[in-house]
Amino acid sequence: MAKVELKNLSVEFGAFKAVNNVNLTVNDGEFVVYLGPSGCGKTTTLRAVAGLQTATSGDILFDGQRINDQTASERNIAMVFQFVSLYPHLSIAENIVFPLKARGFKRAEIARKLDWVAEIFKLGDELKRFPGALPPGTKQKVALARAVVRDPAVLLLDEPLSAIDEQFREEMRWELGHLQRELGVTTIYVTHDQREAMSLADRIVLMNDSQIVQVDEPHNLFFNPNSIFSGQFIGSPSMNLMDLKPVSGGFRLGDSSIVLPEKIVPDVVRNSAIPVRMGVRPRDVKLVDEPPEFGIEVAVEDVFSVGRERYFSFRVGDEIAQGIDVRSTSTGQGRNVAIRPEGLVFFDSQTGNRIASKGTDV
Amino acid sequence: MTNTMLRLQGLKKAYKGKPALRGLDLEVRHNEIFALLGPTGAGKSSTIQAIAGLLDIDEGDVFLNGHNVTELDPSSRDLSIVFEGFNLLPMLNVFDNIAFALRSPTYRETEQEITRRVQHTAELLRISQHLDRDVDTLSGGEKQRVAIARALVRQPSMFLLDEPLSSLDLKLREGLRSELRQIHQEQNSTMLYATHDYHGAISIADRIGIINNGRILQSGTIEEIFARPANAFVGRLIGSPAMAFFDARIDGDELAIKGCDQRLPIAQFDKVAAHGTEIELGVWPEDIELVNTSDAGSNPASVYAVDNRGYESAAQIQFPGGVFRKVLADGMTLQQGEHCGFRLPKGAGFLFDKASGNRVSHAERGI
Amino acid sequence: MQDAKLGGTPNFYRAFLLALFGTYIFFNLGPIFWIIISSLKSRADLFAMPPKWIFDIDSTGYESVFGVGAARGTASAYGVTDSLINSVIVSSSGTFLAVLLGTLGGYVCSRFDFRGKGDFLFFVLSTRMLPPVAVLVFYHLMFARLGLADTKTGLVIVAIFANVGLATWIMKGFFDGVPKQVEQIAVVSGYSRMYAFVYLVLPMVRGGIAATAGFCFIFAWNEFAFASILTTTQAKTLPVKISAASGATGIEWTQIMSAGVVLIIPVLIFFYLIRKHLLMGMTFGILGRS
Amino acid sequence: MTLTLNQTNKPLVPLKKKSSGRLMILGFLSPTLAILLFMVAYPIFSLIWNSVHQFSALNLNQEFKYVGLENYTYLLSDADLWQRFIFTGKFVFVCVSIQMIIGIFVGYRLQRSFRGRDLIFTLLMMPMMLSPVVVGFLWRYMLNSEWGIVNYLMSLVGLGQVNWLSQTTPALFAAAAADTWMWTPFIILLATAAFRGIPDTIYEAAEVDGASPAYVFFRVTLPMSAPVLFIALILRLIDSFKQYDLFFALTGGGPGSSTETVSFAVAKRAFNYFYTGEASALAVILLFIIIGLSMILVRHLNNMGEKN
Repeated sequence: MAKVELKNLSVEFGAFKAVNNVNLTVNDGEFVVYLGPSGCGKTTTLRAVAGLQTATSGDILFDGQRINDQTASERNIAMVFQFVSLYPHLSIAENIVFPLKARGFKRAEIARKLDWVAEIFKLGDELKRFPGALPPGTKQKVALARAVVRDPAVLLLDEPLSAIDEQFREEMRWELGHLQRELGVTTIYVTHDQREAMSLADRIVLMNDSQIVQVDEPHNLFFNPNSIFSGQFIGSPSMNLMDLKPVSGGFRLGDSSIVLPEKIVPDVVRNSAIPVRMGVRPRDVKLVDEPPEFGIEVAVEDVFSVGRERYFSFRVGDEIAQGIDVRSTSTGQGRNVAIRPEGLVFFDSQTGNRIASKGTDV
Repeated sequence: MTNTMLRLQGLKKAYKGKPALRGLDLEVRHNEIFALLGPTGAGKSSTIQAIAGLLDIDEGDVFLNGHNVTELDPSSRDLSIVFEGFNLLPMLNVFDNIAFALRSPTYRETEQEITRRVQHTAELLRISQHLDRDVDTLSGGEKQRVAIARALVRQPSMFLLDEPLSSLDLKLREGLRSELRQIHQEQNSTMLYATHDYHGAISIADRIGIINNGRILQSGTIEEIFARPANAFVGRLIGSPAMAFFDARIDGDELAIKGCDQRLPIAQFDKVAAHGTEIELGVWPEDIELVNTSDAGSNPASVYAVDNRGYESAAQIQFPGGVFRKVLADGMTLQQGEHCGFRLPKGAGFLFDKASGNRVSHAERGI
Repeated sequence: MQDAKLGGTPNFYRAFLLALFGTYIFFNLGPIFWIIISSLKSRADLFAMPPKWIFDIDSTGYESVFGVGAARGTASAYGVTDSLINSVIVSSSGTFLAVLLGTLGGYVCSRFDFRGKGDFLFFVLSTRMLPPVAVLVFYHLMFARLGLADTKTGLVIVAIFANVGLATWIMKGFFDGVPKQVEQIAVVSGYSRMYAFVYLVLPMVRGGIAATAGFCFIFAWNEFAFASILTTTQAKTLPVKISAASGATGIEWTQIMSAGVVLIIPVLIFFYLIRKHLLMGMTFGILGRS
Repeated sequence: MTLTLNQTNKPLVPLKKKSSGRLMILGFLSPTLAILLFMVAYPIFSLIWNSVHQFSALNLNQEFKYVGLENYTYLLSDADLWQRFIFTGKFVFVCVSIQMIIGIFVGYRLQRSFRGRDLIFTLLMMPMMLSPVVVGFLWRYMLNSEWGIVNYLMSLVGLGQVNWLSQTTPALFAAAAADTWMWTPFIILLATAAFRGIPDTIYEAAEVDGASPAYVFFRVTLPMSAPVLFIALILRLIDSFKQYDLFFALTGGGPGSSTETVSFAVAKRAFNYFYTGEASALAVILLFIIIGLSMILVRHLNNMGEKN
């Protein structure tokens, strides 16, 4: 197992900076997820750590030792690719032991490791079959087995679940989470799916435009986003965002006629001159019967259900906001909507960065 | 004018001996968004192609607004279609792609009318600034918006969407889905939305049809499906996490469950049609109660894996009879490997025949 | 493509492999260079031993080939122009018709699944495999009886038959590259299937049609067996004219070299134009486009 | 029947009966079918019919005697004909094996990118584009034992002088050299396609697995390209078996008749001696060998089609 450190890592393709001065430490045995939209540099960073992509500048250290000049095969890393990379002409068992044979392990050692991995992954008679006949989910499980069989220092996964059906994806997510905790191998996982990141990661590295936006545990990333991008990218459905314009006795929401009382906003925001944008998650927006202490009166435009949860949406100026409440059964004018003050976060609308939130200070 | 816009009756189709549709029946009502939910290869695309007339079906009939259109050429079925990958004709720019159908012999309009409607639809989908761009310079999200605009501009009697969003990033998908819902309200059109993504289906559809190897297992609102899952497969597909299953057998007037000490009275399941055949008990995870090992009537189990999703966390519970997953109540935290207990509710639960998967108990269950 | 750095292989082993690779390149490119050089040599230089690298250009070969200059009207005027014209006419009209038929056949085989499609494709492919000499035994009789012997029309029909199989398979390969949704979108939007074929699909395979035409022209242009047996004087094509140069009186090497170069120049030009679709052309479009 | 589908009763939609495309299929295929029937089916049946008769193209209207399988029995008992089959077999074996080995080696070398690779690749493909007649004469000129450049180069590197075109075995290797020069590029092309067909992630996975280049070549690259290389082998077998043009220009079948291939034997009987019945029989035999090989090819193509 190894501790992975990236120091001012940059990867450039001609003028385009795919990875721009990234600094990160992945501790031994930790499960870190690189999360971000397509083209944010997360896969390139992973390939640089794997040795499949040479870093333009900066250092990659395994347990303190610089490995930039080692080839991928010398780095004792294992990788699972997005589109299944099993050898179609070899059986499942031969696929799994391929890395051991390639490195000249002895026959007995290979047999022992194969049984160990087959037991962990509950691979029974599939071992004799060929990849072509197996569903995508099982194929990725085999790719994972091939990666784990030589207990690498670092396990790298490049969006391994994105090409699999939704149903198997959840199955594999559970399997992966359980396996990683049991083996304790240092793992770096790349995905654009924030649900996967939230459910698998010890720590999430949120990336955008080739740079790191925020690094934190899933819980903190959800409740304490450090920017508008982070707030909107994490959480489904995404966070409602409204401009706050200071008016006499409070703050006006966007260009609507709704005014929030002054005390809902923390002092550091109130007396700062910068324009403020307020974020509140739909889970913190509820329907109430009589006007609440912190709440607004709006016209509910649409009501629909997502699984067991009931959503309602209303308009604030020209932006549409959403709330989640079991009672959202019908649309209509003059409905009272309560906002949970602890759930509010405030951003500087120019830089997009976070200002102190009501509960904790940044 | 019946209130059903589309009715499929006994559709059968086999490709070189491999059956894709095995007697599929389906009904979609006017002004409804109907989601066709099923795994890859269940027959979603074949169904959509059969409705559009792009597929010569072996047996069965297609009714559009009460008229039998089975023998009708696709060009006169007044439908529009959005595919998963390829949608836009590379030799036309964005404007001409959207206006494509309005220049066809069947749906021809005057050029002024075409310009007016294309600009209006482009505004609706916020792509007005791309109208004269070449198609291959657009991003994935923009391409799908243009494809949807092309489908909308003609105001067809029905939209067919074959996994239109599954190649896009998660964020883009959610954005476009809510926009599709809004457009549907404003246009009072009928939409058939095929997908393998459970979250996608429930967040857009009024009613859902579960399809598996060429047959519709069940169709209804999400509440109806939760209340009366017609088949074990439906339970495995619906819900996040999906339904928990326990092997069981009828023992006198009680139900013995493998790996659990707890036994449930048969009476709670109303009439039970199956006797002697292998059955399994299906329970929605929300109805299973996690308790301490010491509590009365609790079945011993341990935590196989934990999944915290920020706003809530879920655990995979392992017990002698198998495994199930459950969202943890607020504030409750569990560690991997920790011991715990669970209780099966008296009221909820359904019995399914293990072989066919069909439900054999008739107890209703409101949410 | 393995671009990443590979584990090192021992140096002398790598040098030996490089030497083998170099030798093959010399073996492959040398002869073409040699025929072009030889076509510019005088008769004496042609037979010099050791072979001459530097020599003064001598155009007697090309003059006699085209019957101009010093060789005008004399016995050695070998006059290749009329067979050159025959070759151009036969190859281009044969190619045009073969590509036309191949495009229609290729489209239908790419888009539809009909009974007997497999047999049709095998039948069409087998035309490419037939040994010319075997079928010529009957063509010889058939062409004589139908009055096609020694006629350009006869050779054009042979060119179509010899190349329609290749054209059909290559065009099927190109049409398979066009997504089926193109026609589906057109038909659902109210257009007819023929409209979709002519106005949408065909423009998307323009490159494919050009490449197919290139290949068919090269094979028709190089064709020798059929032409040599089915023609006597009127419709003789260039390859047959060149082969006649090795008659009883020995071989007129200067004429053969020059005529040979005249024959390969158009082929090299066409080949350069279609080099991107080389794989499609040589493998009937089975192995896709690369 | 008119149809208003949408409640907003839009203008009526004109109804067209679904055409199942049968019209298009027949219309597009009939010209090709016509050509093939006239130039393939009809000739083959006529050949078979002629092969059971004794006659000569010189005086058609005279005897056209039915002789049953006499032509075939006569041919099969002709010792010289067996020599022709053996020679053709030897030629095919020598050519195809050399070409496969060189082709795969050069194809693999060309897989690694270096400056000018694409230009070299294109130039290497030229030989197979040339007319066999020109190639035949060119190699005849180069292999001439007095002033040929090949003997000159061999003397430079110390190898002896070989009398290429006037002895049987050297003539076989002379023809094989010319055929190899012309058709090795075809194997290089298919090998490159096969290697390029393997996705990069497979190579990256093998590298991450710590496999050396040689291990990857023999355990991954070769096995995965086997289907395409098999197609290349079959295509070369068919083409070299029916070789005629090259031999006509290079050796003219000489010295004596030692380098006459089966095609030569057919041509000689049909167009020199005009034993047309007998020639038809030999043509039929040759046709069935080639069609047999083609069937193996097509069956293999179909199951390769299923795989990807």
